[in-house]
Order: sequence, then C-alpha cells, then structure tokens
Amino acid sequence: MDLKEWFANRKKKPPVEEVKLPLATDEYCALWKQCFQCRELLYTSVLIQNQHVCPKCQYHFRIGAWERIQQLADTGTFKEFDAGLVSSDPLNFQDTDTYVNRQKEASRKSGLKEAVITGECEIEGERSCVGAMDFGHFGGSMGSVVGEKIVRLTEFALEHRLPLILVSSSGGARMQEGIFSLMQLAKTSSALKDLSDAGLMYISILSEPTYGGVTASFAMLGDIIIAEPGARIGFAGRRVIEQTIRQKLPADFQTAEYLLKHGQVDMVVARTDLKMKLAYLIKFHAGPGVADLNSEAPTNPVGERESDRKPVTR
Amino acid sequence: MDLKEWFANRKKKPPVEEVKLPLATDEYCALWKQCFQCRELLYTSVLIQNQHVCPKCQYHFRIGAWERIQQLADTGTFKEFDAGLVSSDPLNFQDTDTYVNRQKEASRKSGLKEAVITGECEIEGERSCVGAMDFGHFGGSMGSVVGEKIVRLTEFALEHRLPLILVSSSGGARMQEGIFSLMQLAKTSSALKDLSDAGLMYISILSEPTYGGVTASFAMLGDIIIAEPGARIGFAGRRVIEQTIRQKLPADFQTAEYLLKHGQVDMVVARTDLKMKLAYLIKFHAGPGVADLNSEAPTNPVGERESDRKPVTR
Amino acid sequence: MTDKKPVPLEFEQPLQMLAQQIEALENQLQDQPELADDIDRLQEQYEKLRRSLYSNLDPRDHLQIARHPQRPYSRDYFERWDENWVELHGDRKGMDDPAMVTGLVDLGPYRVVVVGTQKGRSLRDKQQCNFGMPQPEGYRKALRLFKHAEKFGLPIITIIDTPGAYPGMAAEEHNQAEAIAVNLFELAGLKVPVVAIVTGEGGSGGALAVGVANKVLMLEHSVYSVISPEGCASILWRANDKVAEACRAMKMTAKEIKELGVIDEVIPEPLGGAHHDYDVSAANTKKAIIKQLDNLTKMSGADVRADIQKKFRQIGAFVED
Amino acid sequence: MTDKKPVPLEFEQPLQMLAQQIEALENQLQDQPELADDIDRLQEQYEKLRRSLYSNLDPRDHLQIARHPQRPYSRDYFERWDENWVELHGDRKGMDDPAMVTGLVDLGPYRVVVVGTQKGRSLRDKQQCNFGMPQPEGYRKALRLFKHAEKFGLPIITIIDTPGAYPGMAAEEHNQAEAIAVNLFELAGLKVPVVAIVTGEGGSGGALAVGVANKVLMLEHSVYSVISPEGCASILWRANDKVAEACRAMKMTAKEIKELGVIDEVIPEPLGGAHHDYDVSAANTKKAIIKQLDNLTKMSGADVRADIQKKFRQIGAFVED
Ligand SMILES: [Zn+2]
Ligand SMILES: [Zn+2]
Repeated sequence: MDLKEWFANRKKKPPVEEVKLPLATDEYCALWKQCFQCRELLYTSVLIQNQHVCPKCQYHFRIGAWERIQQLADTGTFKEFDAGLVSSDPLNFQDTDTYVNRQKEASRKSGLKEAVITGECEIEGERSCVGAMDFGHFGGSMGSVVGEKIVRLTEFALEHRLPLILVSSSGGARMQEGIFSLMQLAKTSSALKDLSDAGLMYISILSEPTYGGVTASFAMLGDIIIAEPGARIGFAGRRVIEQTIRQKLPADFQTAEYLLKHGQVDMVVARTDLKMKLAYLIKFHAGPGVADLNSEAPTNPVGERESDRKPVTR
Repeated sequence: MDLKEWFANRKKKPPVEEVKLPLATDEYCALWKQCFQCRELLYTSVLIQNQHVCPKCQYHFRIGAWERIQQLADTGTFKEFDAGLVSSDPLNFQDTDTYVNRQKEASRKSGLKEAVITGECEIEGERSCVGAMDFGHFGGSMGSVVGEKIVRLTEFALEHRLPLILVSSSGGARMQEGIFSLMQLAKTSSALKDLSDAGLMYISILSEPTYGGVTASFAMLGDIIIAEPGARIGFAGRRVIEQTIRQKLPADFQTAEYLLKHGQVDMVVARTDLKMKLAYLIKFHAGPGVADLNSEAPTNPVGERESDRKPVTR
Repeated sequence: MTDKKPVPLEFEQPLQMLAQQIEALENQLQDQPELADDIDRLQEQYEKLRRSLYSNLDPRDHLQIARHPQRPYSRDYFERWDENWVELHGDRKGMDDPAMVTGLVDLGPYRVVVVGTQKGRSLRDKQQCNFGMPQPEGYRKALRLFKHAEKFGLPIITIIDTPGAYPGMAAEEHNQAEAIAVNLFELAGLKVPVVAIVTGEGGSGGALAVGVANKVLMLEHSVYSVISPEGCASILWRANDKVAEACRAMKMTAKEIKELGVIDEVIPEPLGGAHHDYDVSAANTKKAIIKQLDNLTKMSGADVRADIQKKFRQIGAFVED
Repeated sequence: MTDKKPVPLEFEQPLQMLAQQIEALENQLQDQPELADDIDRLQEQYEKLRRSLYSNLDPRDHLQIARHPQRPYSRDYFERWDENWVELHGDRKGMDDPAMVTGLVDLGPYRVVVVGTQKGRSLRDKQQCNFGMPQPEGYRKALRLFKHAEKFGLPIITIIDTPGAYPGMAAEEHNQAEAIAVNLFELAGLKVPVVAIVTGEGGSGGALAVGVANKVLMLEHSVYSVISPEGCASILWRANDKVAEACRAMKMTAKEIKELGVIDEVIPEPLGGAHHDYDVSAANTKKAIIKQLDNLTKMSGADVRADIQKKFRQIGAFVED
C-alpha cells in the first residue's frame, strides 16, 4: 500500500483520540499490540521488524530514542556522547510533587537519564552526528540537559564538519526548569547558526508529536525538514487553539501531511524509507561547501562530483 | 485636514476613473486647474506653490520628473547625468504606428527625452543620487534607456558612497523594446544588489501610479519604501485583475494606504513633508556601514554619532 | 496616560483604603483644624505601608503590576526616548502586524533600530494588537528590521511585553514556530549589538523571538517565564486557583531571574510601578540602554556576535557525572 | 505522455490531411498492391512538407507549439534527468505552491538544485498549478531553494514555462511585485552558477523571477516576451485579432532573441516540437546544461557573481549623444 492509499484509508477512520505511548519496558514484555489506527492485533516482534509501523495500515507508532538510533545508525557504529549529563534542580521546583521526584519517576518509566540521546554514527557509511528525542521520558521536554546535549552535538558536528541529524519528539520546554528551559531555545538555535554559517548540513526530522519550544527552535531550523506520516507538529497545542478561537479545527490540522500542504516541511517520509533517504540527502549535499565559494578559485568545482566520491544511490 | 480625514472624505466620493495627466506644457499655460478629487477650482500658481497638492483636500496631483527634482533638491545643486541617452529601436517595432514616431510624440508631449531624469544633488545639505520618473513621458515606461540611466546612477552612488533615491511613476516595462525592456528589471535589480551589499542606502518613493515591471524591480527593493498618499501601486492592473477573478475589487485596493496596511511600504508621506523626511532618513543612516562590521575593530562604534556629524533634525 | 490616576491593583487595597481615609479627613480640615496632626500621622503611616508593601511583593503581585492596564507600552517608550522617532511598517509580504512596532529612534548619543511588542491601549487597539500577541508576520517584520539594523550598523533595542505567540489557526498555518525559531537563529548571528528590555510580561517563545540579545534587562516589576503562570498551574496543578503558586515556583520576577544569572540588569521603577510615571520610566530605561551601548558599541561586529553566542551558550543547570 | 499521439495544432492541418490520405491508402494496400508507389510518393511529399512547415514557422506557430497542451513540463524533465530526483516542498511560511516545483537532481557529473514553473497536466493539476502562474509564495519557495543551493555550493537549473505572475487579489496583497523583485536581486548576488532554460512560454516578470542566470537557454520553439502577445495586441492594437502581429513585432522566438544577444543558446527540439519525444527533449536539455556547467563550475564564487552581473549590465539598446 503506498502512502496515498494509506492516507486515504486513514481518513475514512474516525480520528484517533489522544494516543498514549505505552511504557517502553512494558512494550517489550507484551507479545501482542493493537494498532491505534486500524485496531489490528499485531505480534510485537513483527511490529519491531517493521520499525514500529503497522504492516496493515502504515500507522507510525511512537518509538523511543534508542529504537530510533538503532533504525538509523549502521550496526555497531553509534558512539554516545555526554551520557553522564543529568538535570539539576536549579529552581527547587515543586508543584504537587517535587521536580526531583518527577525526574526519578520519568527515568524509571523510560529507562533514560534524559529526553535526548546524542552521538555519532555512520548512516549507510556516511559519518554523521545524530540526536534522537524520546517522548517517553518526561514528555520529551527540553530542559537544560536536552539543550546542552544538542549544543555539544552541534559543536562536534561543526568541529569535525559532519552532517547533523536531529529527530524531534517533544511536548515543548520543561516547565520545571523555568526560564532555563526557555533559554535552551536560544541556546540551540544560536549553535545551529554557527553550524549553518560554516556551510554544514542539518536535517531535522519531526516525529509524533513535536510541539512548543522544540518546534520553535531547532526542529524548524533544518536545511531540510522531514516529517513522519501522521505525526502531529505545531507550536500551540490543538486544545489550546480550540479554546482560544472557540471553534473545532479540521481533523488533519497539524499533521505532517497538513504541514506539507502548508509549506512547512520539505517532505513526508515513511519510517521504513527514512534511513535510505537520509543517506541519499547526506551524500547529495557532501560537496565543497560555502567556504570554497569565497575563495578566489575553488579547488573543487561547485556541485561537481569528486571522482572518488561514493556513487549517490538510494 | 489630516490624512485620515482626507482619506475618509475621499472614500465618500465616487472612485475617480482613469486620471489623465494634462500635458506639462499645457499645465503651465493654464491659469486654473480643477482638483480631480474635491472638484475645487485652484489657481495653478497656488497649486505649484503647494507642490501640486490640493490645499483643500490634499489630493496629490501627478507631477513630472523636473517638478519632483525641483521639490527635493536644494536649489541649484542638481547636476543631471546622462542627459544624452536616447532610445534606439532595436526591434524595428511597429504596431498601428512605429516606435520611432511614438517616441517623437512622447517627447513632444512631455518635453523630455526619456521617462527618467537622473543626477546628483543635495537634499538639506546631504549629497545624494536622485532619479525621478515621469509618467507624462510614454506612460513612464521602462525601456533600455530608463534601465541604463538608473544603473549608471546606482553605480555612481556605489562609487561615491552616496545614498540613492528613486521616485517611481510608471505603467511598467516598455512593450516596444520587447525582451530588452523585460531585461531592464534584472539589470536594475542586479545593480541594486551590489549597492546593497556595499552597505549603502536606497530609498524608494512610489508615486501615482507605479505598476508592472517597475514595481517588480527597483521600486520594491528600497531599504525604506515610501508611498505618496492616494498613489496607486501594484504589479497587475486593477482592470486585468477584475477580469481575471470576475469580481469587483475594494475601492481602496492598491492605494498607498492599502499597501501600508498590507505591510508593503514603510510609510505614507505627504509630498509637502517628503523632503524633510528624506533628509532625516539619510542623516539617520549615515553611519559606519556594513564594511566596518566585518573589520576586527570598528573605527567608529556602530550607531554612534560622530562628533562632527550634523545634528539630526527634521 | 500619566495624567490619568493609576488604577489600584488588588494587593493595593489596604493602601487605597488609607488614602481614602486621609482624603476624607483632609476634606474636613478646614472645619476641624485639629485633624492636621492625625492627617500627618496617617500620611506617615501611608508612606510606611507603601514602602513596605512594594518591598515585600509576592511574585504574583509583580505579575499584576506587569500586566497593569496602564503599564507603559512600546510606543510610550519610543515617543519619550525620541519625540521625532520614525515608525517603519510591514513585513513586505502582506501584513503589518500592529502587535509588533518597529522604527528608528535617536537616543542622543546613539541612533538605534527599535522593535517592540505592543498590547494596545483602547479596546479597539487591544483587538488590533491581539492583546500583545504577535502573528508570525509580526516576528518576520521584526526580522526585517533586525537585518536593516545590521546593514546600517545600527544597534537594536527591543521591548518585550507580550503574553506570547497567538494560539490561532492562521498563526499555526503561517508557521509561527518557524518565525520564532528563525528570529532566534538570526539574532544570534548579528554583527550589531542588541539590548532587550522586558518591560511587562515576557511570555515564552513569543517573547524570546525579540529577546536574544547581548544584554537583557528587566524592569523591576516585570516578569519572564517559559509559560504563563495560568498555563503552568493548569498543567502541573490541574487547578486554576494555583496561579500564585505557579508564579512562585517558576521564579519569574526580575530579581529572581537576575539571581539565576539569566539577565544582566534590573531597572528600577517609580514607586508603585512604571505606570505611576511614564516619563521617569522612559528616562530610566533610556539611561540603562545608553550605559549598555557605551560598552557594546566598543566591540567589533565579530565580537558582538561571539558575545551573544557565548551568553546563551552558558545558560543551563545540569550535573555531569 | 510520449505514448499518447501528439495532438495536431492548427498550422499542422495540411500535414495531418496528408497523413490521413496515406493511412487510407495503406489500408487498401493489401487489396491493391499497385498503390505502393503512390504511398511512397506521398510519404516523400509528407516528409518534405513536414520539414518545410517546421523550418518556416511563423512566430505565432512557435507560440502554439510552446503552449501545446502536451508540451513537456518541469516534472517531465526532472524525472528524465534523474529518475531518483528528490522533490523539496514549501516556502516554510504557510504555502507550498504547486506552480513552482523545486528539488534535488543528480545530473551525472553534477548535483544540482532544480527550480521550475509547472502548468499541470490534468484539469485538476492545471487548476492546482493555476495554469502555471505562481503565487508570490511560489517565488519565495524558489528563493528558499536558491539560498539552499548557494549554501551547499550546488549549481541551480531553472525551467521557465509560465504565462507570468497571477493577476489575482491575494497575489497583489501578498506583494508579488516584491517577490519577483527580490528574486531578481538575490539571483544576481549568488555565488553558485545558474542556468535557466525557457522550455515553453517565458512570460514577463513572472518568468524572469527564475530567469536571472549566468546562461539563459531557450528551446527551439519556446518564446520569451515582456508581455503576452494577447496583452500586447489588446493594448497596442486595441484588437484581439492582432496576436500574430504582436508575436512578430515583439521578436519573441528563440531564434530572434538569440540574434538580439539576450540569450546564450537555442536547444533543438524533435521535429514537430518537444512533445513529440519527451526522452529526446530531456536528453537535449540535459546535454546543454552539462555543457554549460562544464564551463561555469570552473569559475570561483566571486567570478560567478561578477559574470551574472556583467551579463545583465550589458543588455539594452540605446544611443548616446
Ligand atoms: Zn494499523
Ligand atoms: Zn481637492
């Protein structure tokens, strides 16, 4: 079934209400899983085999950061960066529970220390810097650690002149770190400006869901922006908007396909094609870069394939 | 009467149909002139005194290139450039009459050789490059000569690091020079790109009417864009749009005020205030320029007034 | 606005009652001269109470002052900084967002480009300004002026007083997330100095979109937060009556944020808040800006850029194993 | 498209009549073998007429071929230049104009960014593509891709086949004049080479918005003009039946414009027009592009920019006293 058919079928179904991600640990325990969209019962092992995409209706299940990295990185090539970075509690924040307790609970559920995993790896042989967010950890929210890890990854990419790939999945900035969280928007965007001015490539991948401060910073700054089918992406949440404008929004509002139609993403790519597409784009853009353009005579003619370059294939 | 009142009054009147500019030569002969908007009979000498703005309703009459220059330049400071440039007839163009004959007729009516006058002058003591178009000559259309004169003026501004001011009034590109006329859009825009990259200031003034190829090139490329009250400005003409979309357009469509509301111009300035406003803007932007920003340490702190700079006044 | 009497806020009730008592006594003073002493005593008490009240404000009280309907807005500052300031309009692409005011201001020693959010004063103004919530086109208008400033080597001054971006359908369709992100990105790469002042509410990404600056200043009673306290209360407490708690928890007042090292300076306000004296508020902010520009304009373009990058690079609180 | 029989144009009527005669005779050939000679003679006559017809086209005939509903469009070329080409979408600000197609193409020796106007093939496509008339957002989408190309040092190939910009209300409100002007401005400042090909109609400023290039090529039967011939006839002759005259007067055919020195090369088409063989048309254009890039990519970024500036600086016809 191709994307068009899948999407056409999807429309016939009643809109799926708020999808809750099952806990990653439970997921591995369960033998069976029901598709949120077509209601088909699926063998968990088959689902994993198909990169957590329903083989029947192409529904894209939310996946965690490690699954994402495993899907994108060539086997055995991923080296994690900054695994030891953990949040402090700069505001001594407490609502109905303390931030410290909530952090513990988040880690217990996700098995992660923070909502992003960063590192370097090869993608079809192309050395790259990759960061993947995990909505299962604290709603994928961005606090100081997420900001710092993304900036360090960006700095590494700049230093080693590598392409940068960030896979977003986030509810937005982390309230419990208050103004520090807000400033991570500026911090990450600022690092990306340096990367961009050096002529390096950044591909942003938006997965279900990407909202708030993450959308309003690095997620929307890709040289190329790719969304996963059906992913919901926006700045303000659907419910907040409906309350504000006092009217119902169209069913497909803020979906990847809606964003494509409204010129906000370059393409919608099925997860099962994502790795090959990324590799193609990285190879395509591996050229002399902007630095040569400012020299008197470029050593490599612009856009020309180097004779020893690997052939571009998909 | 302020602008708002004037505009409100204007709306009450039936929309003025295609306003024909009286011949410049006739204009000086006539003792009386009737306001196109409020129908008041005005002494021509009073009207000239008031810069061709109706003292009663503030209607801005179309003015010629020489009147414009006389209004903007400090007395006796204007030096014309390229007065000897005249059109050739590269296509041997002929419709119901030859281009050669139409050129002669245009010059007879306007007293001009071409639809733009360019040169340098002082504006409240600020040395500037000024070009003014004349709708009374061949509908202010841009052919090779208009393009060439504007480019030469721009190059002079670049060489001498002077601000550039262009006052547009045009029906668009000149059909009789075919593809040459179209290419003047690229030619003028390209020259302005060089000027801009050198950190120099270009103020575009849009006067009644500015359409087609002139709007789609230099007229819309000002660092600051000023429109005259009531001036009609657009790319496609009102009638063509109405025929295409098969509906009536709002009465104020494509007026200066409509463009202001739609974010297309920085300000609408009455002709009687234009010179002072221009002088203020030129002085305001006379600073170290972008070149200094790229040096290691600017000789003039950015934005700081030089001690010997003339005070900024309006 | 300064000629209108400041409307008292909720927490100012005791002060207002005292003021009414004093007024009542003063009305009787001609008939009963012996009241003079009482009045003096009450006046003293009033001044004491006033000082104590404003030096012991709860974060939520600051929020109320920051949102005071008579609070001076961007235009009030621009007009007072330079009575001949020139407003520039539009994003050049279809919209002139009244919630984002931009123009040219002559500050005396410096000519600057100003960019500020605008809430609107009259009901009609408020509606036009969308209560200070810019549309994506507003952020893009700001960006146009940032680029203008850079081209001509003019420093940029921004004023922040916004609940944030607008949660509307068209705003999402026109990609407000991108509009904000691109501003953060471009502001961080400018070669002219930027000074931002939070004068009222600094709400979320919509505030930051004009807030990435070499120096960020806050007025004494202004607030700056990652989410509105109402939003925070409703999400974390699931209760609308926990706004005061949310205000406290988020540490959103000028003093607290300065202590956290996120901003550079707190600008004092007239006693009772900026709306008690527009002229003094404008003079204070102008003075603070000029002081900052005196240093920033000594830097080269490259240094200005490095400075802004370094500033935000450092912000964050974490532990490294 | 190539599997569909080309629909004949008005001026091709004599040719078609001859073809029908030949077909009729061929059907009788089995019964009357003596017809073979007649058929051969007619075939010969047909080929002669065909060559003579296409070598003596009136400017208006070229216009008709350029506007042929089966004419290959941007997507037809991109697909044939690189069957794995990647389309990129959107202006990032609210719209993805289908009338402007953009993406990445691997030409073999060169990787390039492609930008082309698109007319649409089916009725639904045509409507979505607005009959090849981009909205301001389409020009801005193109600009985004121009900047992308420059950042990554990729040459730009543009395809022009558009009646021009759309005379619509929203297009004016969204400032299409500015969208076009800014593209002219920015294209002239790029540090990567640009090659533009007029493949069909090159209509006015809307065409030029993706046509400011180091090398401008035209297909043999394509046209390029400052205004549509219909517009020209209606304004200058005040008569709708003077289109052929307008075509002639404006000198809008590839050959004429090459002779005027405004373009660099005329690319031959399959006999009868590009729609007779998509593959050959794609191969011809690809070959022409690669030839141009072989030279252009040897230049430095600064030289590329200087070259494009110089190219348009020179265009114009005037006399100096
Ligand atoms: Zn399913
Ligand atoms: Zn009048």
